[in-house]
Parts: sequence; C-alpha cells; structure tokens
Amino acid sequence: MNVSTRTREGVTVVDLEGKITIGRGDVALRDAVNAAIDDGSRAVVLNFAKVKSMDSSGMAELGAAYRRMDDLGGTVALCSVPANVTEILRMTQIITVFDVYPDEDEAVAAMSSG
Amino acid sequence: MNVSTRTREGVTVVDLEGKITIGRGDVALRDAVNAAIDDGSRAVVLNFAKVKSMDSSGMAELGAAYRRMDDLGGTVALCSVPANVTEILRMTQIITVFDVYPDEDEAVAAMSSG
Amino acid sequence: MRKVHLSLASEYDNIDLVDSVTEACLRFAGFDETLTEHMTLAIREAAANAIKHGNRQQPEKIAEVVFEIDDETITVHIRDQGEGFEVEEVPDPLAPENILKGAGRGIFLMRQLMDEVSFAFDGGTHVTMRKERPVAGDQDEAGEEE
Amino acid sequence: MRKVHLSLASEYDNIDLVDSVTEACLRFAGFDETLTEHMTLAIREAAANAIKHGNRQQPEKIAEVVFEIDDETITVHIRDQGEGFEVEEVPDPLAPENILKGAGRGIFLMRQLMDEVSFAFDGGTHVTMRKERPVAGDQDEAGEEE
Ligand SMILES: Nc1ncnc2c1ncn2[C@@H]1O[C@H](COP(=O)(O)OP(=O)(O)O)[C@@H](O)[C@H]1O
Ligand SMILES: Nc1ncnc2c1ncn2[C@@H]1O[C@H](COP(=O)(O)OP(=O)(O)O)[C@@H](O)[C@H]1O
Repeated sequence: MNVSTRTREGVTVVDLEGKITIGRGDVALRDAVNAAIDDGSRAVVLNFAKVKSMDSSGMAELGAAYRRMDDLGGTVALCSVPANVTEILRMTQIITVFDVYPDEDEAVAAMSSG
Repeated sequence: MNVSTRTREGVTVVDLEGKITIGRGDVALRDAVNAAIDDGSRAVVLNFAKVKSMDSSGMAELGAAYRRMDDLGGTVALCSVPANVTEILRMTQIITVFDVYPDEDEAVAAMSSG
Repeated sequence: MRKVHLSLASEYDNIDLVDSVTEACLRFAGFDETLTEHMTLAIREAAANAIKHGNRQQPEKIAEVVFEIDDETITVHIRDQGEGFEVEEVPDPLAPENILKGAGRGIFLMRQLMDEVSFAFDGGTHVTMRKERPVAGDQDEAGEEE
Repeated sequence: MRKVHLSLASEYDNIDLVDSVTEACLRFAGFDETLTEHMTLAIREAAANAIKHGNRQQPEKIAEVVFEIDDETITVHIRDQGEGFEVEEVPDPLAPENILKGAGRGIFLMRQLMDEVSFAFDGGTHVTMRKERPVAGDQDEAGEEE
C-alpha cells in the first residue's frame, strides 16, 4: 500500500495504491485523511485507480474518514474505483454514502465548484 | 502442457508450450517425438519458445528422445530456448549434446540442408 | 487427499501469506479470477478476526488456516486460541445506523462470498467455510496452467 | 512463526499444487523471480521423488511438504512413506556416460539450487532444504505486493 497526497484547485487528492487492508493499508488511509483534515482541507477525493483490493478494515476506515469529515462540514468523495472494488463496496452498501466520480477530473470539478 | 507438430521443408517442428514436467509434459514430449519417428521423420526441431519450465523428468525425456533418434541416424535439435530454461539445461549439461538454434528458421534451414 | 495447513503467529503481516497461499490453492482448484478474489477476501476476513479478535495479536498465539481440496469442494478451516463470541450478537452491517461503522462486515462478507459458513467453539473459534469447485473439465487446465 | 504444511495423496497432478504454494511462500518471503523459479524446481524435484520413488504413486500414501519461514531463512521439509535409499549410491549426472540418462539429476538440481540439502530416513525419506531469505528491506515490500 502506497499513499500520496496532492492538491488540485483547492481539493485534496489522495492517491491510493495496492491493498487497503488490515494493519497497513487501513492505517495509511486513516493517516492520509487525518493529515488532510489537520492541514485544513475540507474536500478530499480518494483516487482508487490503483487500488487492488480492500477488506472490512479498509472499509471501516473509509466509513470513519467520512464521518470525521462530515462532522467538520467537509466532504470525502471517491473516484476511479475499479470494478472489482466497486463490487465489494456495493455488497456492504458502504459505497451508498459517498459521491463516486468516474474520474479525478470530474471529482475535482464538482468539489472545487461546490 | 500443449504439444503440436508441423512439417517445414522436410523437418518436423514440435511446438512445446507450458511445463515439461513429470506426469504430463514429459509424456507429451515423448509421445510427440515417438510419433514423428514413427512417421519416418529423422529431423526434429523442438521449438521451446513457449516453454515455461522443465524438471528432471522433462530432461530425462529430452535425453531419451535424443538417444532414440540418434540410434536411427536422425537428429533432434532445439530452438528458441528461453533464458531461464537454458540456464537449467546448462546446469545439468544436457544441453551440450544438442544443436541449439536461436530461432526456428535457422534450425529448419540448417537441418533441411544437412 | 490434498490438505494445506498454515500455522501462523498472530501478526497482521502474516495475512499476506494467507492471501498468497489462498490464491495458490484456489487457482489449483480451478476457480476463476473473480471467484478467487472473492473467496480470498472471505478467508482473509476470517484470518484477520482470528488474529485480531481471537488471539488479540499476541504473537505466541497461533492462527491456523487449513484448506482441504476435494474433487468437488474446497473446505477452509480458520482456527484461533481465543475466547470465542456470540455469532447471533454480531450487528447487522446493512442496518442504516451501521453502514458507516465497522462491526459485522467481516462475517457478512464471508457469508456473501462463500457457499456455506459455520462457527464452532472448541478452545477457540473455529470457522468452517465451503465452496463448490468449478466443473472438472476446467479444473485440470487451470491446475496445469499454474 | 509461519508454517505451511501440505499433505498430498501421491499423485503427480498434486505437484502443481506444490508449485503454486511454493511460489506463494517464496514471494511472501521476498525472493525474486529467478530465485523463486530455481527453488520451486528444487522443491518440485524432491516432491516428485517422494511421490514416484518413495510412495510409488500409491495414492493412499501421503507426501508432505512443509515450509518454515523464519525471519532469516526458509526451511523446506519433504517427507514420504517409502523405503528410503542410499544417497551415496546415486549416480553423478554430470559423468559423460550419464548426461543423456535420467538418474541423479533431481538430487543434483536440489543441491545446486538450495543453500543446504540433507537426507534423513525415519519411516520414509525426509529431505530438508534451506535457503537464506533476501535482506529484510526487500522482504516486506515483496510480501506486501502479493
Ligand atoms: N475469531 C473471533 N474471536 C472472537 N471474536 C470474534 C471473532 N470473529 C469475530 N468476532 C466478533 O464478531 C464481531 C464481528 O466480526 P466482523 O463481522 O468480522 O467485523 P469486525 O471484525 O469488523 O468487527 C467482532 O467485532 C468480534 O467481536
Ligand atoms: N524419496 C525417495 N525415495 C526413494 N528413493 C529415492 C527418493 N529420492 C530419490 N531416490 C532414489 O535416488 C535416485 C536419484 O534421484 P534423482 O536424482 O531425483 O533422479 P531421478 O528421480 O531422475 O532418478 C532415484 O532414482 C531413486 O532411486
């Protein structure tokens, strides 16, 4: 799991790569979102393009990230989610709470104007 | 392991694909060479381009094929052997008894004129 | 008879070994990529629970994963040395108030992704999962491709 | 502690499962592609001998392959239920009269491809092989890639 963070038009883009799973990937996701919040960001896009897989711990962190940002009046959205990951996120229905964009450009456009 | 046999300019070309290993691949190699011999061929090129791996049973069949053909005054040669397979064949030195051609065209040219 | 038995110290990093060995067993058994991914997730969830909830990450406690690959079925056992739990009390992860929380999602995924999942308690939690193998014609090929 | 224990009916097709699980263990342990291929061949040779020479392909006889993955070393045990043999009497496969023959090549490859190979006899043949793992920095990454 590799995580890196960029800013585009006031939107924080977090690139996730690999497995968002218990012990490492979930922690990396949490740390990245927390760092963005601490930096004052209230609009975070998680770019899933290179995510290979996700387990329930990764999903729990996804939910926690959403809630933490929501409490602050901000937004966490997802983009470029591969079909296999979408399937799992649909199964547990956690995907229903997020805005999900087909690609990063659309996500940034929607969130920077919003 | 898949094996198929063609003829080019009087030379029998055996295309080997997959694992030449105990129980299946080795038997397929033996059957192909024996079928060529039974068909009257005395010049066989084993095209290794798609061989993934080989074990000692595969090498034993390679040696047996060579000997059987040699007893009949014919030739078995190898072509297009991938680097990883060459390494193993060198380790056991069995490669030293064979004519080894970089590609099939060279093998067929050499053996049809010979 | 084909049995693959993993015995692992209760450390999260070892779940990567569970993943890899699971994929090896499932490809041998002829499962396609999607089924392999789904079943690997189900097995990972049970192994993670064994390490986290059962053995509480105490590395001297052992988590076990056993694959039994019969001609028709693959059976997977996941065992820990923990105190067990009440399966009936696990919350429903699809209840609206739980969608954003963690609890219950692992067991829910196991049930979604496998044909059969059962829980027993004998000196620890013992999860048993079953899935039918794809029909025989495909199996041999996939086994051989490996 | 990380142990992966295969118990297999003595059928050649099961060697594909040995290959797959070996690759899974070696990738987890951080070996690169070339080393993985070499070690997989060494282990396959020992497993094939257990099934062929040891258990004579009697499917009710069990061949076992055990991987012990320590932080520094991987140790592999291959066991059968056969009558054993005299290692000293195995012919030298590199002797000119043997180059085209079969005998001795499997054991020769094991010795070439592993750091250490030893043979013991206790109700069957027990081959033990060892190889040092690549340095720690690489391991974690490779384990995680899986
Ligand atoms: N092996 C186990 N040992 C003890 N408790 C367990 C075990 N597996 C599951 N549990 C309990 O069941 C609950 C639900 O598990 P699960 O559905 O995997 O979700 P999560 O692990 O995210 O909480 C856990 O929170 C835990 O209390
Ligand atoms: N597990 C075993 N049980 C009994 N005999 C064995 C075993 N392994 C090896 N041998 C004996 O050692 C010989 C050499 O083995 P090997 O080098 O693998 O070559 P090959 O299997 O091609 O003969 C075998 O022919 C067999 O007689």
